[in-house]
Amino acid sequence: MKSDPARQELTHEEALELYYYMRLNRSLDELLVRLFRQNKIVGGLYGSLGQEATSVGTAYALAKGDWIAPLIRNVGSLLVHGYKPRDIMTQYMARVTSPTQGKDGTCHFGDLKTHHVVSPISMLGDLIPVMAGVAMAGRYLGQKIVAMTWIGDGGTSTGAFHEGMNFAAVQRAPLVVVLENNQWAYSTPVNRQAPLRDFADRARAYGIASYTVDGNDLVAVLRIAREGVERARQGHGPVLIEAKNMRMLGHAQHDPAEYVPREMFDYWKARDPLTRYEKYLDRHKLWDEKEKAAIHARIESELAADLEFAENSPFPPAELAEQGVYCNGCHNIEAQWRRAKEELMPPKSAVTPEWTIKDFGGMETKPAVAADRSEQQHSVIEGAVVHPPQTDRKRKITAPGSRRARR
Amino acid sequence: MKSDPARQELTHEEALELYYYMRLNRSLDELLVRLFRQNKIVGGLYGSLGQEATSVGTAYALAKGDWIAPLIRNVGSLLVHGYKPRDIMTQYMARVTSPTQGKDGTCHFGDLKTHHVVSPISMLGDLIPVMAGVAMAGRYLGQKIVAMTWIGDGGTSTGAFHEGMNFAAVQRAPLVVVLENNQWAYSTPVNRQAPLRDFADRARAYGIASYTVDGNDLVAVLRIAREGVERARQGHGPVLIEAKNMRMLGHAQHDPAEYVPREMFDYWKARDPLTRYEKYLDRHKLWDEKEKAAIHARIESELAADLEFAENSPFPPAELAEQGVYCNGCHNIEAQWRRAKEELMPPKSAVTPEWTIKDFGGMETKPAVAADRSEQQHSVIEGAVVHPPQTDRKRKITAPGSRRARR
Amino acid sequence: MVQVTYLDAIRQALLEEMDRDPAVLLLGEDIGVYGGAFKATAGLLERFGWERVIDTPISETAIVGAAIGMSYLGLRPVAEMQFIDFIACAFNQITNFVAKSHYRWGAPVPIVIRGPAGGGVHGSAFHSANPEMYFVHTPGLKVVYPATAYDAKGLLKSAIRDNNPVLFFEHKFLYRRIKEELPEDDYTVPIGQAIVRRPGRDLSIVTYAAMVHASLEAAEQLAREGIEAEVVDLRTLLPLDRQTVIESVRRTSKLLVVHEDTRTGGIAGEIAALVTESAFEDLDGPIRRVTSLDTPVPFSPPLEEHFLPNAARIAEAARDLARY
Amino acid sequence: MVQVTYLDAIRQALLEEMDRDPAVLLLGEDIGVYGGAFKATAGLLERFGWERVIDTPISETAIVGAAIGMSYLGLRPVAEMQFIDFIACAFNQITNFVAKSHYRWGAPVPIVIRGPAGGGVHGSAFHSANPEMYFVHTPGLKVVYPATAYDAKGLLKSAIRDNNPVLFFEHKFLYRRIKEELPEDDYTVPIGQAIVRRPGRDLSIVTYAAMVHASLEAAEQLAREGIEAEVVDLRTLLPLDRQTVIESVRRTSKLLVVHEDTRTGGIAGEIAALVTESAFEDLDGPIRRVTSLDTPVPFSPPLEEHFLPNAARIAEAARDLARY
Ligand SMILES: Cc1ncc(C[n+]2csc(CCOP(=O)(O)OP(=O)(O)O)c2C)c(N)n1
Ligand SMILES: Cc1ncc(C[n+]2csc(CCOP(=O)(O)OP(=O)(O)O)c2C)c(N)n1
Ligand SMILES: [Mg+2]
Ligand SMILES: [Mg+2]
Repeated sequence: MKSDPARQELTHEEALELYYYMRLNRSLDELLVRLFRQNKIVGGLYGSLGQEATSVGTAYALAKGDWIAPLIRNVGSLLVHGYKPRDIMTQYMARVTSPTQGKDGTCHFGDLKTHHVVSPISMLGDLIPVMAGVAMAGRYLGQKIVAMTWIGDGGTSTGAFHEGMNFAAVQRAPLVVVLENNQWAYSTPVNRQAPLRDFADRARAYGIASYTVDGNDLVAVLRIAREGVERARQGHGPVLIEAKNMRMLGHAQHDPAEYVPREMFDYWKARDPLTRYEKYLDRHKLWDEKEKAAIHARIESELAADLEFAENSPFPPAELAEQGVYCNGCHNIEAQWRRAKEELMPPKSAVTPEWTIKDFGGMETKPAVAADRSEQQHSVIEGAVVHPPQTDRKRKITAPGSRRARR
Repeated sequence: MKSDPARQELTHEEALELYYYMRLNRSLDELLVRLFRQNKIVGGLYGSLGQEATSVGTAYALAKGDWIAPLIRNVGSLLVHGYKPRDIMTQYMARVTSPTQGKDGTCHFGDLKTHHVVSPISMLGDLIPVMAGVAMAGRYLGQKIVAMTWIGDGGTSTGAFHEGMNFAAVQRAPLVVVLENNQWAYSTPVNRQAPLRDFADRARAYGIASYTVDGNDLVAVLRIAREGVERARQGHGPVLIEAKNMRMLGHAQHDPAEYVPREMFDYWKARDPLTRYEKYLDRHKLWDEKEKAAIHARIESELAADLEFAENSPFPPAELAEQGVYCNGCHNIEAQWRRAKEELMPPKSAVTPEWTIKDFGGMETKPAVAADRSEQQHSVIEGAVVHPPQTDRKRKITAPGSRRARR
Repeated sequence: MVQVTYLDAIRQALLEEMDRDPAVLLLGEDIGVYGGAFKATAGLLERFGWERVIDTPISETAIVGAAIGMSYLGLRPVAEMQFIDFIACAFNQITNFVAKSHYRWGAPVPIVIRGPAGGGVHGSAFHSANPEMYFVHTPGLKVVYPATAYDAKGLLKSAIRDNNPVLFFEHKFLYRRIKEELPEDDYTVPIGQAIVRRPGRDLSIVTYAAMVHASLEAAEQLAREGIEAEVVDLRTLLPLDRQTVIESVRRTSKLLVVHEDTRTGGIAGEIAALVTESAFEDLDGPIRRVTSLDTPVPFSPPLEEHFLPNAARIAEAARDLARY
Repeated sequence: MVQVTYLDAIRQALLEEMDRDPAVLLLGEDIGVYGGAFKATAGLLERFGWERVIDTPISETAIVGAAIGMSYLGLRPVAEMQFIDFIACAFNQITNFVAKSHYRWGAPVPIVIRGPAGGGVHGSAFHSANPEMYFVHTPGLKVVYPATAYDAKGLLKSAIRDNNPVLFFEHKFLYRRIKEELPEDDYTVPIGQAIVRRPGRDLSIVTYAAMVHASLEAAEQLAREGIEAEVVDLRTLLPLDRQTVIESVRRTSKLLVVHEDTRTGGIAGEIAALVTESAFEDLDGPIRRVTSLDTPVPFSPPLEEHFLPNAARIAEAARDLARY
């Protein structure tokens, strides 16, 4: 037993905590669907059924102080990061007790001071450059933080995604982008989004490292996310992690998803991430029935309490609509310096404004393999495909002088 | 002599015509610089010195009826495509005889009916989706056309570039994008644009074929462009051709380019595309002194005549400013159908609205190599590096079941 | 005869125009197999096939860009923004490429960009926008925003046949809430013509889109109080039908402009400028505005209700003005 | 004392703010080694190093996006648009992310987006824009557009210190054409305050940016003819200083609004609405506008001259109005 690698990878405590979040994510989702059917939810309800392992596993890889910007399906990431079910319930129910006081709904909320969560906006892709900025600011302030955000397969087609990834890459910002390839963007299948087998290949346009991981395998997701987070934190630049999973419901509750072939749901149902993780815990004897039951009981009571809180919460007063367009005397975000400011002030900050151009861009020049990248030996990682950053790949020389080709 | 491969690649006529355009591009550019110094040019002057082979060689690969959308440095492409030096002169001189009647300057002009040229706008990247649409429309109408456009290394960082390339890729549009990597975007060196050695790698995000070619080698550029154009015309989807060359002047005339290391200019000057092509013609005995002199004389007299025309042209009348915001009764663009319209009308056009999902997106599924791509054998092409489309590349299986890795 | 909803009127216009002319085709996210987020294109893929009903990646700039390119070859693409809010992602392409093409180099761009706009459905800050003024302020575009099923169909047909780029805003609150009988025959409603929805002598209420209905409701209430409000539905915002507006003000001498768009920089300003420029002597009182608040659209129902104009507020402002 | 140009005033403001606070840093295309297309950031890389003067890829959305993210951690980024025209490429990020952040979830976005705007330098349709109204119509933003070197410096400092997002428009025609002595000491000009540049009793000319100078020139001419025009420089367009405008109209009873922006949907409309709402009884004549044409900015000098307002046209309209 001692040598079971699974037990080394996860502590007993972590294994149970992960299960708590996985189960909580699932149960909260189910509860929200019930509330939706009872007409207690305002607007649409966007589910995360089938995608829990990706949300939970990636966020779990982060350290205290790291920043996240989840999308609306990343309920699991919010829970791991410290938000409570009541926060999500009150948002969906448009109550004044919600993190946005009813100003916005769904998982459109955040908090700069305690949770370090940046709220998404609906326009897909826009978070990527914003989180690149968060990552750059963290580095600038001398904090050793990582910024993590999520994007759908569909969202990778946006210009904002491209601009943000590229800027992060050239800045080597400590940014981890989780590309949740759940096979669909609303009714659009992934092969109508781009002719790619692995959306991790999007990373190749930016010369950054990327991974493709089985998004329904919580442990594999966590493993890859930890590696990616570490890589980013160490200053090796941004990382793109493609997690393949499946959106097991329609785009939102109004959508019966009739465009999805039934067998496709069957295929993925057989790979349900929660069941798989339960089996994993069983197989590796990481828990017992009592522990499992305790977690279930805990979740049940927490959800019941939070639901009561939400249902008893009032709607916001109408006049609140008029407030808060501008921040007047409210700004209290202090930069947290973890380095000497003098480094950034003259005369210490003085530099010579000169570009160094190692080669001149010709065809003859040798590939410039970044020293700090070359030691990275990406080979077999369980449950994942690893793509090294572009500059690591060697060009095959097949002709003398300036004439060469690569197949 | 008969077996000289160069003589087979280019006919005598083509070889001389190419020289004519190369030399004309260079001479026109030099003339414009003189006009700028004489204060005869309105606004800025953007040069193409050192980039002539890319402009000329790529446009030369097109057939009659094909569409282009050049950027302002692609004077050579405009000349090859049928515009006259006077068109460029009058634009820069803001005369009423210019293609835009003075409404716009530089190479910001086009013509939908005769030349099939789409005018650029200054916002970089925007042409890519537009030309994807041109390519799609051509196919839709049953025309066998190819759309070609150009983009700088800097322009590839824009969101519009990404969205346009991606849409063209998923639509397999007959689009050829020439990525002119001239080492600089204004004062920004290419390695500050993205951490890539070959910007052709941008194509990997879209699963399309790409090439890297020595942009100062006219014959190599033409060779690759012909292959790319053919590939696109045959329906294999868009192609990205990276031509590496060097912007041999500042961004525009006002910019002394002090940020460019002097030795970098030396490096590229030694590889001047015009001189190289002259040497090529000499080496392969594709011309004689008389022919060379005749071309020079022709260019000289053409430029003199066009300059006279331009200088004698008036500025536009002030009131013209008020006209043409809307097209009122002026629209005369007829769709040129080359297929039976019935195919596009019910009942012939009727389809079942159903997605076919070959695999279900899981980790176990086999790579889907498009049949029509697999026969493409990209190997050694002189003067170029060839990148096959993504889906051709096989994944190396190193672990059983769902566990595999690629380095 | 059957009652046709505002939404179905739009679908009919698309279908009939596609039947009429194979140069008409559609681009947008989820418009094909799914038939569009609001089903405005339901059944069109079945009828016209994959080449004419194109499901796109999530790329508004590419959608608009491709539409431009297609129009240059003589096609008549209609691009859908899944919600009009996402038009912000194509803003550059629209204001710089589309709007300036004909002026700069004589290339007309006969495309239509359409999509669901407006609030009242708890769509929150990113699914409720009324971004029309951004485009009214952009010479080279036409901007249309119908209030009835009849107009929606007739104006969309005009938009598709127009040789200029037309932004066609659809009010999603009206999609399934209003219906009327439509003529069997092909008909169009001309772009650039406002219409007097209700004649009146005491004041003019100039408005458009969903607020036409709120204004008519207010006018009924006012009529019961003896105030006769004339309600002008602009229908087209660019080019603006100055004549109809000014004639109405000449008749009533009082002007109330109502829009769901936010206040500052909304079209009420432009109309105030027009009227004070051209009919200053006819004005018998201040020009009043009833608009949404100058805030993003809030989510929670009491907030959104407070944010939006409504019949009661319109009536109140009108009463005030009539008494002036 | 030395004369400082409008351009150099901007550079000074950046430098002094960066000296004052290491949380202030710059992002933009070619702002570092090159010092910016107009040299507004010349020497700042040398002084503050690579971390604080960041040359970016050509990615306006990423520039604004990164600035947002930085501001969330307490930094004060100033983003440059190489020409303000390119702000269209970041339109979504600005109007949806930036403008709504504080309202929606309480996260202030203290960033500045600045860049050269305006025509008169034969920059053509994509290098001459005055896109201020797009942002004046966007609640949550502040919009500033100074006319003098003093204001440029003082307002830019205020913008950097403001806890809200500020769009800072610089008129490139003024960059090197106007200069004045500036105080040695740190000073700021408050955002949201207009200023009366020239008192007058016969009519009010409300304007901003380069048109302040054209209006003052016109006012001098008018004075020689016995017409005393009051010239109000708005300086801030959002929030608008309603009080100064209305007080001026109360004094003069006549209003001419002048802007270089195109006519339809320009700020003249908003001002007309404000004034007819709040000072209707004080108005003694129609509100007039002198603006650019409703077209893209044309290139050729005679066309651009015809397109732009100028002192002669302002004087003519003012004369007309004074006689009314
Ligand atoms: C820029 C933009 N365009 C359109 C939309 C409308 N929209 C909302 S979700 C969605 C599909 C998103 O697909 P994906 O990114 O794969 O995320 P998933 O829903 O699968 O989690 C679309 C098209 C949007 N949110 N943003
Ligand atoms: C979207 C956008 N942002 C900024 C600019 C300003 N600008 C004009 S040219 C240029 C550099 C272009 O570099 P590159 O694309 O490499 O083309 P090159 O000039 O080298 O031919 C920049 C930043 C622009 N034209 N478009
Ligand atoms: Mg998806
Ligand atoms: Mg370049």
